[in-house]
Amino acid sequence: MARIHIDHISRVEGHGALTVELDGNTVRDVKLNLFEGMRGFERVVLGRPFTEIPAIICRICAICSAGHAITAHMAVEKALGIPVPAQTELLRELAFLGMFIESHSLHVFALALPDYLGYAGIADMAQDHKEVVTKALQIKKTGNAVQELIGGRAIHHVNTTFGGFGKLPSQSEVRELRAQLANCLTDMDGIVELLAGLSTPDYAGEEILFMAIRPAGDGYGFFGDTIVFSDGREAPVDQYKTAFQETESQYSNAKRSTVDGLPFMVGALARINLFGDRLTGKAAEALAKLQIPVPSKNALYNNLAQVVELVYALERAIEICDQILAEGLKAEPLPEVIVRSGQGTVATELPRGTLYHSFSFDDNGLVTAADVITPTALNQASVEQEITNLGTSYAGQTEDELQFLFERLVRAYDPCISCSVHIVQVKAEGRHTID
Amino acid sequence: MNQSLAKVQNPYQPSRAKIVDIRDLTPDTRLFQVMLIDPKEREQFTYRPGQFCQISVMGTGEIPISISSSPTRPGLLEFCIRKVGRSTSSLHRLVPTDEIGIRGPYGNGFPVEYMQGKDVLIIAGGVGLAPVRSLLYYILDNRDQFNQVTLLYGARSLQDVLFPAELQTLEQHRDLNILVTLDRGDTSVWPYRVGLVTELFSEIEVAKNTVAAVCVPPVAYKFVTKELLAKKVAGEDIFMSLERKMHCGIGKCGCCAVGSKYCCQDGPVFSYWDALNLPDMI
Amino acid sequence: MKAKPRIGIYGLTSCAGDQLVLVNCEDELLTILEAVDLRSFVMAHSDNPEGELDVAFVEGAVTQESDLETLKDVRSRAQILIAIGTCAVWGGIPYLSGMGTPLSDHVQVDYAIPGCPIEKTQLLKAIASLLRGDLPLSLPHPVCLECTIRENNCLLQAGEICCGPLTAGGCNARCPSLNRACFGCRGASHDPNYVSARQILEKHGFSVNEVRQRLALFSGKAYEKEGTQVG
Amino acid sequence: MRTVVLPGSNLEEFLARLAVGHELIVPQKSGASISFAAYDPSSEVVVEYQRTLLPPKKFFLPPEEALFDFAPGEGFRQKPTSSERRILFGLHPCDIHGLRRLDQVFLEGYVDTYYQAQRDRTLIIGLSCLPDEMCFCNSMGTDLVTDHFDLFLTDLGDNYLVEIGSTEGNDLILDNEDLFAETSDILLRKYKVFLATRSNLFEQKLDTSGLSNILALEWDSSHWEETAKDCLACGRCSMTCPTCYCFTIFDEVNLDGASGSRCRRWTSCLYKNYALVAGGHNFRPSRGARLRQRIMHKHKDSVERHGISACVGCGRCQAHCAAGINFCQVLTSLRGESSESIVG
Ligand SMILES: Cc1cc2nc3c(=O)[nH]c(=O)nc-3n(C[C@H](O)[C@H](O)[C@H](O)COP(=O)(O)OP(=O)(O)OC[C@H]3O[C@@H](n4cnc5c(N)ncnc54)[C@H](O)[C@@H]3O)c2cc1C
Ligand code: SF4
Ligand code: SF4
Ligand code: SF4
Repeated sequence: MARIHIDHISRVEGHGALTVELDGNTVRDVKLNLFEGMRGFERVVLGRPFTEIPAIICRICAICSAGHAITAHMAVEKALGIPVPAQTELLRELAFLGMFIESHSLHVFALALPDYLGYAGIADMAQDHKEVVTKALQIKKTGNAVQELIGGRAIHHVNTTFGGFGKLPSQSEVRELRAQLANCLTDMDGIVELLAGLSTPDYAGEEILFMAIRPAGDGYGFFGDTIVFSDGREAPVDQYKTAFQETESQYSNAKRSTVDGLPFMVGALARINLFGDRLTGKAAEALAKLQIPVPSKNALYNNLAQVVELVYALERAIEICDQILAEGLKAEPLPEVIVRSGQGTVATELPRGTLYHSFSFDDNGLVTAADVITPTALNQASVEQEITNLGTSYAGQTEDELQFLFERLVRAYDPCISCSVHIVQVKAEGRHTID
Repeated sequence: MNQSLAKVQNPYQPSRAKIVDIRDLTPDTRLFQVMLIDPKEREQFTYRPGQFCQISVMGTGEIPISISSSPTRPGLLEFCIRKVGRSTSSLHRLVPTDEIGIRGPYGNGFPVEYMQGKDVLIIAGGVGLAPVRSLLYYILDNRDQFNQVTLLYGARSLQDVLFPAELQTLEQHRDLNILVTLDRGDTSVWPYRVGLVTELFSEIEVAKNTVAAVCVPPVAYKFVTKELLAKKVAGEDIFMSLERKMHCGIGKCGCCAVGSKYCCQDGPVFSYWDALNLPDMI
Repeated sequence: MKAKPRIGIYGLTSCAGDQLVLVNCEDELLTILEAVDLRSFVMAHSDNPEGELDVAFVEGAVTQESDLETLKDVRSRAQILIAIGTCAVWGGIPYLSGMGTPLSDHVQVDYAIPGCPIEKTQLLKAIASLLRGDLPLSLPHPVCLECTIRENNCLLQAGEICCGPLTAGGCNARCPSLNRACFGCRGASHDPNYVSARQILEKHGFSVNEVRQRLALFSGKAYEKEGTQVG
Repeated sequence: MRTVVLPGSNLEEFLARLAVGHELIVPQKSGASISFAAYDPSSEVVVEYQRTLLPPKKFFLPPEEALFDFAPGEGFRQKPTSSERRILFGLHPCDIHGLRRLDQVFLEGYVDTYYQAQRDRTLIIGLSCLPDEMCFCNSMGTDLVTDHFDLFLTDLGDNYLVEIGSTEGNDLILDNEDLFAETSDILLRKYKVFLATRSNLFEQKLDTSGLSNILALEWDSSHWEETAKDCLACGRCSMTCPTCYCFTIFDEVNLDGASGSRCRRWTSCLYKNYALVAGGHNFRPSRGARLRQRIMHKHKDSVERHGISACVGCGRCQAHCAAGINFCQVLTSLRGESSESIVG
């Protein structure tokens, strides 16, 4: 029996190990161990005022920090009944798009593309593909610029607050940003051509079960109220606890999620599979060019799905800038917050998949219960299943080749391990606040 | 207030200088011989014992360092630098022919004219020997202008003694009385003793007409001046070279202020009388 | 030509934000990668030869045995060890939950770059100094210096829980400049006066508990040391 | 002194004209505070204000500035200073006195060429003001100015009385003659009334007689540590003070590890590392010693060194102290302590 062990998966965020046991041509066992240390967010948030929740929770992860911060704000607003003006929603969406642009370009170009082209990392790749790398870095930088402008900082936003923002961007700043975004969109044309020419290794498998939030309205997007599975199941977001099941893992610091025992995948590929038909403009063109098979049997296509979303995010961000430039921004007073008890659950789509935030507060606005489920945790079972499929297809290969393929597949999921293990799930009793 | 004042030279801009030689003195202290690159600047550069320069390693920063050579021996400037932090470490990484920046000389220096015809008692501790070395050579080169000259010098251990060979030569051939004491270590070697620098006072006679020059670590001034006063040296005849944080060296940045005085301009040499007036001077 | 400095970048338990800040130096990244001999950066690179290091940057708090092993191993191989990010410098949020400790509890830290996350400008200046062979300069001022220079009205004075006076400067007063009170994400300043800050806030009507929770959020360790003597 | 009259309704036009050919700086609203900033036609000039957050020193000694660049083999390169004429409009008497204090530091002895270049290119147009509860310039003798300005405007209701302090100031009047009128007797009388009314409005008072002597005697007072218990060591009092000028110098190096710039940045004697030297010796180890330094420097050391107090009574330090430290009160209680001890 052969055992393949990768003790520290590289080019992913956080610390993960993978162990695959092969018996002849069958994969016996797959264990993805997300061994990032626990930071005990659960102990910190409990008993804390609602005002501090977003700032603490967003520290779960730097890469999807904006997603955590905004989702937490939304969950608190829902719990306390804080009204959110349309302008705030629009700017939040823009900040989300900035996160998508940054995160997807980082993952596609710096972390995954070296796999396609045969390099150890972006540094080596830059030697031979300076132009692509330079353009890619510019796109990534623009994603950060969006977040800087709206969120006040690229990582761990500080400008977002309940119902609004500390300070609104000026028209000239938005104009400047739009110009940058437009350049990036142009650069994406060539990049899509390049990527369309690259082949994705194929492997045998069943159709993958996907989950995503249905975008509000008719278009593509990352906010909504309904959980949708690719086999047709649906559930309202606030019933997420019964929509799928979480179980403790013996070997990993993250929990595994399944629906009726079936693993499911979240993230770009899930969204494209479920709602790709809603894309228009250059994003729709990119989807056609990149020929992502729908329905998908191959999780490696997640990388290309991210490219499509990158084009979408740039296009949509430009659209929002245009709207702001046409209509202007109004300095609105922040809504008054009435402190009270309540419970709020919100799910949003982050670059790596669906994020669930659910918080309960007592009469003083102090946290009594908190639950955070992150995309990478949701994906854990799916990764293991797809590794099994991949390992079975390539069983004859050398150990090195297998190791490379396995690592590549884990990476295609763009796991964010910090997120996955810092699950905040607490019951009120038996915990104490710090003093 | 907008009439144009006469244009003057930028006082923050260093002159370029080349390191000619570097000698290891102790495990953490080196002597740097430095030459100003511009011949005109080299010619015009005059100074007094006890004055200091702002020395730059460009990219690291600028620090005040006493001139350790004597104006009586023009040409090369010598700086004796102990490695204690960022800039001094950076200086210690340099090699001969490397370039540094120099501004100065700054400060008042020791009152050598006032010392003429008197006994001179010099008390130094650790790297405090650097500025008084300048004074020592100045006195040597004008030996007949001064009376009895004594140096009391304290170092941490034998290997921390700066210029041991020089001191020995001076003591034997030049009519100087030199006593060296170590915090710890070997006492069998002449002229070393073990103990604090203040303990050396018991071994010397202090004549009426004595002027003292002191450069010791900050905490030691109180003890040294006490001994001097006990030996009946007048407060205004005790000259101390003090250390303060300095950035500009020219009385602008405010960091070295001691009461109404600036250590960089009105000092670094102050009399004991100044210290009495300005409570946080020593 | 001088040999390129051998650099390693490590993450213990953290959100990876500080490593990401380096990756976010889009304009400088390639220049930096040219100038150094990158020996380890697992987050961004597959082929990591490790070995002796001139400089190691370590992010995150020590929360588990494997973190400690990594840290000790890196320390034994590195000439200079630099803590990056408030978790590494102060323990950050893991410290508050009682699950993590800062690097300096376990090994000698030669220089600390605080921040949650660290500021790009400070990181770049630090790298530039290290390329010269110098330790980076430390910033001795609290957030208030930059806040005042930006001519913001004082939020603490206006009655908000602003941690600016207790917090290490270097962020150019990001939050107060957006009308948002400082959360103290850069950790304690050189000279935090927690006792006075607490009295001021209590005068403004905040509860002892609220004030404590906020002031200790990112640098609980400093708060415990300095801030618990009174009240 | 030659005086003219500027009808209030002409001020806007006067400023608009000054902005042509000059870099014009005026007090404006920025967020919740008032600050000196570049004028543009849409600027809302604030003519009635107590104090800007930062004093005008920021235009002469910027919070942070590069002194020169360096590169291996290339020596030092100083960025050329703009020689464009600049007008600072709306300075109150205390701020003009503040600049005088800075002049003493930066133009006497070694001349600070950076400060000098900014000073040389700048004209000062002063503006009268009314005090609030933090102002005590009349105690410091800085409530009026007779020189160190090019023009000084006193608001007398419908008109400004304009004092002319220099030939260049005079030129500004001549170039815009149509906007000005001759001074009248009525206006002079109004001016006197204004002065009398204004001096009655001061609530904050500081008895400065013998202050530096008293401070010298109170070196060891327990007041210093007592007051410093509240001090947050934030440095805001120094940054906002028109006469605090301390700075540090440091190098900023580029990613080539060799070229870069030498810079300076404001600092404060309230910071712990201010008097810390290599080896760990701190000449002012306690917060009390540092707070004492700030007060001594203003009210005693400066008097000894320059013959004049460095405090111009603008009230910024105490208006902006989040800890509520009122420097006038500290000084008053130090005086009180000394008189009590005689009584007792
Ligand atoms: C008038 C004068 C003469 C001196 N002469 C000598 C000498 O001949 N030989 C010698 O070895 N040392 C001398 N020193 C002390 C020397 O200046 C410090 O050791 C040096 O500044 C430390 O710099 P660093 O960057 O290595 O240390 P760090 O501790 O890294 O200092 C950082 C910065 O702090 C400031 N600083 C720290 N310590 C001092 C200090 N003691 N004085 C002034 N600024 C300081 C400097 O701006 C320096 O750049 C003298 C000091 C003064 C004031
Ligand atoms: S102002 Fe405070 S919370 Fe905001 S970035 Fe700076 S240190 Fe962090
Ligand atoms: S403003 Fe107040 S709290 Fe801040 S340093 Fe000055 S005296 Fe201290
Ligand atoms: S000490 Fe205070 S009142 Fe005096 S000039 Fe400075 S800021 Fe103004």
